[in-house]
Amino acid sequence: MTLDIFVSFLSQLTQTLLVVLIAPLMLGWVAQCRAWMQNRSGPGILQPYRVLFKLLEKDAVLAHNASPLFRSAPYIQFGCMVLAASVVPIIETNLLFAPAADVIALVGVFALARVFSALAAMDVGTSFGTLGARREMLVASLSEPALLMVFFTPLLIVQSSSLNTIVDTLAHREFALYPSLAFAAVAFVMVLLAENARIPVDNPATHLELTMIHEALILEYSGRHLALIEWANAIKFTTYCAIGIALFVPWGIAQAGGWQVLPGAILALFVKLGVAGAGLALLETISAKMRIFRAPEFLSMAFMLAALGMLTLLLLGA
Amino acid sequence: MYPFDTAPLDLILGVVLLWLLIGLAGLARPTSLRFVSRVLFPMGTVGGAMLLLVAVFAIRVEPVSLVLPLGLPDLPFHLRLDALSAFFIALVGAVALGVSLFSAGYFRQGEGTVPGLLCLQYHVFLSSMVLVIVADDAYLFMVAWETMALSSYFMVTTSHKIAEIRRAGFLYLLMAHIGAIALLLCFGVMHGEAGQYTFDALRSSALSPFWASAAFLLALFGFGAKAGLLPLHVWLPEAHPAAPSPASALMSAVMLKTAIYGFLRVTFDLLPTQIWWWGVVTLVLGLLTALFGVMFAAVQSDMKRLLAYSSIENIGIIFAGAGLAIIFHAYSNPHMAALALVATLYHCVNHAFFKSLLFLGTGSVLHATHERSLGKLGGLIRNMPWVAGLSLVGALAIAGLPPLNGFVSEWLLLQAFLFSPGLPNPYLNMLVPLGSAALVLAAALSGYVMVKFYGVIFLGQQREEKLREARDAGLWERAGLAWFAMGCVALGLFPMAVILLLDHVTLPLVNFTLSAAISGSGWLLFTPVAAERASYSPIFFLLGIAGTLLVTFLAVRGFYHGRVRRSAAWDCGFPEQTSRMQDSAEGFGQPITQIFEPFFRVRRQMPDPFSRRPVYFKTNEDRLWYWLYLPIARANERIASWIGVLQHGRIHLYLLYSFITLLALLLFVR
Amino acid sequence: MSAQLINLMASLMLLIAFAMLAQRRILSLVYLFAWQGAVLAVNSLIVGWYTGHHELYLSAFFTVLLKVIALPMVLHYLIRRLGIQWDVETLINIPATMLAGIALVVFAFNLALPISQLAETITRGTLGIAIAVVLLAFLMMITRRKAVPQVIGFLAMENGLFFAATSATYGMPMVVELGILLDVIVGVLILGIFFFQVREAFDSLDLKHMEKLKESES
Amino acid sequence: MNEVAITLGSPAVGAILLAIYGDRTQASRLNVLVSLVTFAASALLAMRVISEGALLVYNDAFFVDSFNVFLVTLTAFVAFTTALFSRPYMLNEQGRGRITSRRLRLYHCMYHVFVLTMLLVLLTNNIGIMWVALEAATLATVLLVSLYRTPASIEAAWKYFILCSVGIAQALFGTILIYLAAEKVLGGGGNALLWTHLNQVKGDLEPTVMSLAFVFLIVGYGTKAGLAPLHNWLPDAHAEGPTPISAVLSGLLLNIALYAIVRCKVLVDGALETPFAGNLMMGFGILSVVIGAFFLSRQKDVKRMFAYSSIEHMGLTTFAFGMGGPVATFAALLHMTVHSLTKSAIFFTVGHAAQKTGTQVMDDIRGLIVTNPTIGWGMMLGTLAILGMPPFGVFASEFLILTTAMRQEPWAAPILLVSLGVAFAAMFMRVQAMVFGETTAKRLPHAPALVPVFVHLGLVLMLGLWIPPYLADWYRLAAKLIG
Repeated sequence: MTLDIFVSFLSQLTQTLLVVLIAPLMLGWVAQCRAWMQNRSGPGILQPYRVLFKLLEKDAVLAHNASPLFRSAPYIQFGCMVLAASVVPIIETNLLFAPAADVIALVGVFALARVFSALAAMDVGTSFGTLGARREMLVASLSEPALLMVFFTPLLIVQSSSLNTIVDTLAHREFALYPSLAFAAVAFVMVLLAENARIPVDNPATHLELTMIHEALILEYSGRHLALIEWANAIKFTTYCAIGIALFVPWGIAQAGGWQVLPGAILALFVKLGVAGAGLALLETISAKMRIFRAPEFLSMAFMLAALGMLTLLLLGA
Repeated sequence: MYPFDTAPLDLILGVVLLWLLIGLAGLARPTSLRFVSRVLFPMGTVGGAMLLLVAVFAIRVEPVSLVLPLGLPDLPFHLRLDALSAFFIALVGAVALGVSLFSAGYFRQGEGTVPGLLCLQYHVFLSSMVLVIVADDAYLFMVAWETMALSSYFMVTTSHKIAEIRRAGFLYLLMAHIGAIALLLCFGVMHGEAGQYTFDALRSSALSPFWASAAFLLALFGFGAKAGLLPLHVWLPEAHPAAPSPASALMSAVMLKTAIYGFLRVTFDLLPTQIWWWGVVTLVLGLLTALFGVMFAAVQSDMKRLLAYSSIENIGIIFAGAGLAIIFHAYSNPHMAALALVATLYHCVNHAFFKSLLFLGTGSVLHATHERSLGKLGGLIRNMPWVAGLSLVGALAIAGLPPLNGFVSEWLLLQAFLFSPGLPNPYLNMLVPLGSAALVLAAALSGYVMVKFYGVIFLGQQREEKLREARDAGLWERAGLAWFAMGCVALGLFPMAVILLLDHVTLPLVNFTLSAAISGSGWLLFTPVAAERASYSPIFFLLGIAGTLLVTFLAVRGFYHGRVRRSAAWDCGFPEQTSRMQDSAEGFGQPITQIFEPFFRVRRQMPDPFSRRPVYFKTNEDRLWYWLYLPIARANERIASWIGVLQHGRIHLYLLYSFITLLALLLFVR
Repeated sequence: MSAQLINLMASLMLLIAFAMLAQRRILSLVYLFAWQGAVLAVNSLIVGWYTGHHELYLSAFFTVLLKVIALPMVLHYLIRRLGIQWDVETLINIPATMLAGIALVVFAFNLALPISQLAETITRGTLGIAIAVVLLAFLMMITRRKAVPQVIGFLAMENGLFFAATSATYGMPMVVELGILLDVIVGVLILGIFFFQVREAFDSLDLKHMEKLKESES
Repeated sequence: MNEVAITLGSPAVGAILLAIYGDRTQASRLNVLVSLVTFAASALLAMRVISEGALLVYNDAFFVDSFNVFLVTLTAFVAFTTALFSRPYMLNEQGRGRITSRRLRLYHCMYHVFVLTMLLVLLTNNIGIMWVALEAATLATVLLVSLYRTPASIEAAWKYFILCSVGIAQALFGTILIYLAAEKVLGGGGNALLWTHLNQVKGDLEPTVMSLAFVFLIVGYGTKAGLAPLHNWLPDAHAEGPTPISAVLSGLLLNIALYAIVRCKVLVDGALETPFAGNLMMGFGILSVVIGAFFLSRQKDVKRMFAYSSIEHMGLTTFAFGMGGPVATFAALLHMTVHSLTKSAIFFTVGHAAQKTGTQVMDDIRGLIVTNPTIGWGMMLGTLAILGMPPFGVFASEFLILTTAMRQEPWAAPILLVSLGVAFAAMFMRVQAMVFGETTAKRLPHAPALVPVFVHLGLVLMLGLWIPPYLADWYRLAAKLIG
């Protein structure tokens, strides 16, 4: 009893730390792939780490009228993201924290982080901060339903909303073709792009304020606060990828504890993440950012696909 | 079990009596503010606490009933306290406790009605709501129901010198009365043998499906009109903001819930059967209401109107849950019916808490700034830390964010939605999950709304000079706010306790309890169905976030530093920053208007590009008002003018009328 | 013999009623009204004589006193005081009114048939005529434009009712008769006062001035 | 039996006294005193009837049973409170020079004649005398309606006089027919018109005659009760007469006329054993409710509006009586009571409001609650009560009527409810505008007597929450009597 709690705690710890640590790497990898595809010699995979450390060194500069909410927001975001990372089964499904939140609660975590970032952006009361908050909330309020619809499809297949059960069942059943899951997967990618401020919804590398969504939110941040936010976003991105993996290509995720399976699982994880990152890079290279009011259409498309997936499931039972 | 030696119903009646006496005492010295607010309202608080205590214990005991020597000679007042009513009584008590505390510090001299009279109206309002819930015959129910409407009407029209408020009050009472008429018809349809109108007689009355459906639809109309269900909602955003904030809080938090209570009572208790399409109608209406409410909330620029529309949204969610419960019950799936019902009731409590919290918060802001328009507020977190901090809890909770209470009920409701594919009806299997998407959309948009609400009022730069003098709320007001904030947190962190209470409610209605599934997996883990099916542990959740937060904080401080420099806001290096550069309320709502344009009736006035002082205004009106209400009014006028022709002023014609009547009747007799 | 006499009286009543309906001049209306009263009185005398209901003599006496002498005099006086003896224009032209009147008579007779079969008075045949007189008076009130003819119509209706009472039941109990008479007297007195009020308010007795209080626009 | 004598005698004496001294300054006090005596006597009478049951006095000339005695008490009570109210009101009117002292004398005298005739209608046992007294009631009030001598008031009085007299003439014919039917059973002479005797033999009365008779009677007395489409005199008379008269016309006279109809209905039902009379009354009732409700939304004159509301409520009561059965009849009696209490209270407040602002046009009356809270609250609460808002008594009766209608006449219930909704919207919109808002009104020389208003409203409130047992038994007895 105590032993397997201890084991699950350990694996929980390893997974969480793993995700937290490799998150910047993932970003770096995507950036690097993009650079290669655009025939540039990129900054190197480790660039995000350098940025983080530099930012942590620097002093934090706060506006005069910044309230405590402004200062605490980065920590809260970071905390939310770590929790999210520790709930999703990435290398194995026997996690201590997993029962704390099922997919719906997972969406709740992301929403919590987002609301705090938006409030913090409004706190200083600058024109771009409020603009960013507004756009962020708009995109989010449209992508959340799509995300849940995406979740519903596997959820209905498995008749459970807890990620562990979903992965367990999906990963360890005989291989079957689920057209509904295909729909859901496409929708999920679209949501992922929108939620993580990637092209075509947002451009993380932009310097034109009027097109900013996510960047505008964190304009006023600097130093360690900024570092935490960037890191949190990296974790968020990685977690999203991990969710996608867990839902749509779960094979390789270890079922129950035991050290012997972990290395294989980690290896599988790295491979999958690598492929996913490359794929995203490709996607971002060949597509251009769209106007802010195209975003709703984009997301409603995602929503439609997800709903379609669910209906096909109910219709075909597959 | 039940700790008191007096029967619960007697204690509740005692509280009602106490409240009525307090109200009358207010008339003793109507103009003395000190007496009313320092003596009477605190006493009312005691009543609320008593009510809460008694009801919480009474949920577990067997139903008790009582007959008062009042009322009609053949139909004396019947009272009955079962789990359902006890639950709603507890709700009334909890809210009354907080609001009375707040009111003790709230009212000011020379604002509309004299304090004593206000005190009377307030306490009559409270007692009538309690009576509505414990009523056990149609007559007492109607009497209490209309008294409730009446007393709240007088509170709405407190500052009656403003034309809009008069209009709002009239619209409110009219809709309330029409709804009451529908309810009267509903009870009439359900009449028991020999015209008995006690609820027992109504229960035992055998109704054909047609008449049962008629009764149900009438009930939906009547209670929907009170709850603000589409398309009977028009009065709500007018009336709720007009009342003083404690009254608004009571109306939004409790009065709407009495409508829910009545709806559940009639549907699940009084009507012999449930038919599945009733549930569909309720579900669809509820979801439409939720989306409508949240959309309109997003584009409001008056803080109390915004909250009123958000009430409409929450009512929609509640009705959706009720509809789901009906569907499951009709298809005899008791487990899911219980789940949906629990979600519905849970959301009732949650909404009561965070909506009172926010309404009272706006009340404090109103008194501190004398300003209701969001466009003139801002940055109050610096002057009013208490109100801002406590309101933040409410805002997060109403946005449905974990680990607060709003999330719990929405989570439960989604769980219920996700079970619908088990239904025997293929169409429902397909459509209900889509309904869940609508629910999620509403929830997400409510997040949008709350960011707007909180950010524009409390954050950013202060949009007006006078806001610098704003003072924080007094002790009484803080106490009231704190009560509700604590409630939001507690209800979010310990759902199991509430669910175990709710079991006593669901058992008689849909004869199933969730406790088995819950107690299966400890008190830490919240698993309404089964551990592997779905689980959510707010405690873990909080621990996870808080723990990481602490660790990160210490780590950052430890490995690096906590140095902070203050300077002007950067804002991409814009030279001057004025408070008018922030988003106004309209600006924040603009994307919603743009995306959901067809739902609004938008009137814009764009400024002339060369004008010295440009004026811009935009109103988003309710299309239903123009599609539904005005035509009815016009039809009424037309009929009246037709009939008016009869009375032509010529005595010959009048004689002719009598003559013709006489001849016609004589012919008829022959 | 008696039956013929009574029927004669009845037909006289009907004739006078039609004459009133057709009459244009106020003064002659008054005279006709007096004649009607006289016929009424004679009728009750005859009935009283043949059936031995002697209280009918009394009622006949009162009828003569009131409806043949008092009321016509009062009306005459009023008309002269108010200077309105000239002709009365009707709302509907006379022939149309007559046609309507005839239709009414037919209707009244049909109505009276079942009742008169029940009544075992010798006068039962005349009940239809009584109803006809009432309805004709009603019609007259509807068609007249001035105040005084309307009042005369009302009194004619009263006559019809008396006639009905005598013909159907040999008259009402004495108390009631007296009460009715009292009412008639008071009513006429009030009307007398009233004419002057109307006169000073509208300086005319034309009812078209009295159409202000109404619900319809314009 | 001497209670009967005093009840009828005191107004008679009062009329004579006031006909002589009616123009003295103390006359209004005498007026109140006499009404008080009448009320006291009627109360004693009521007690005796409760204790001893129905009584028949002066060789059957007068008959008091539980049906009419409660109306007698009600009438005397409202007459008394109206006298209380009319004292300052009339003095104010005199002060404003709208009436001379001679007309004040006329008013005082006629007021008591009116009360006398109404009591006579109620107490007499002879339906012929009932007719006479009802006609006399009309005659007594005609000159009161035209008291102000304005063209409008004279027009109103003229219409009132002609329409009611013509109408009631039909009722006389109906009475004759009843006599015709009765004398075949009871033989000729006075006894054939005594209600008690008729009631014993009603089974043997000739059906065809009785049904014809009832047609004439309902057209006749219905005109007086203000049933549509015979109601046209009513709004004019109410609007143009002095307010105390409007109060008693609306609160009492209509009840009395309805009483006459119901008395006859009992006989006709006995004779026919078909619901003919009931159906007829239900028809008139529904029509009145609908027409009254829709007229309400066209009103500009406050008293006119409340007159139409009286039509509506009379219609409701008639409908209830028409449905018959113990519950409906009970409800109808209750409705009579609460309506006359509430409506007279409303007219009291309306009268003072109109005096303050010097107009009856509703658009010019504003913010009563600001200048004179008692008047404002009185009018507001009274209106809410008359609109059937709980916890006032009107709701109690309407609840019973509507639920019974739902059971017995389902087709009628929606019509009634829609009309009630329309009436609510129309009336409340206007009254709210009058009570709330800003205003510039002056004080009155003579302080208004608003005690009656709140006494009435208090009673109505009590009846909504608790009907005293003896009152309930009383109503039950009456309901059984009417069947």
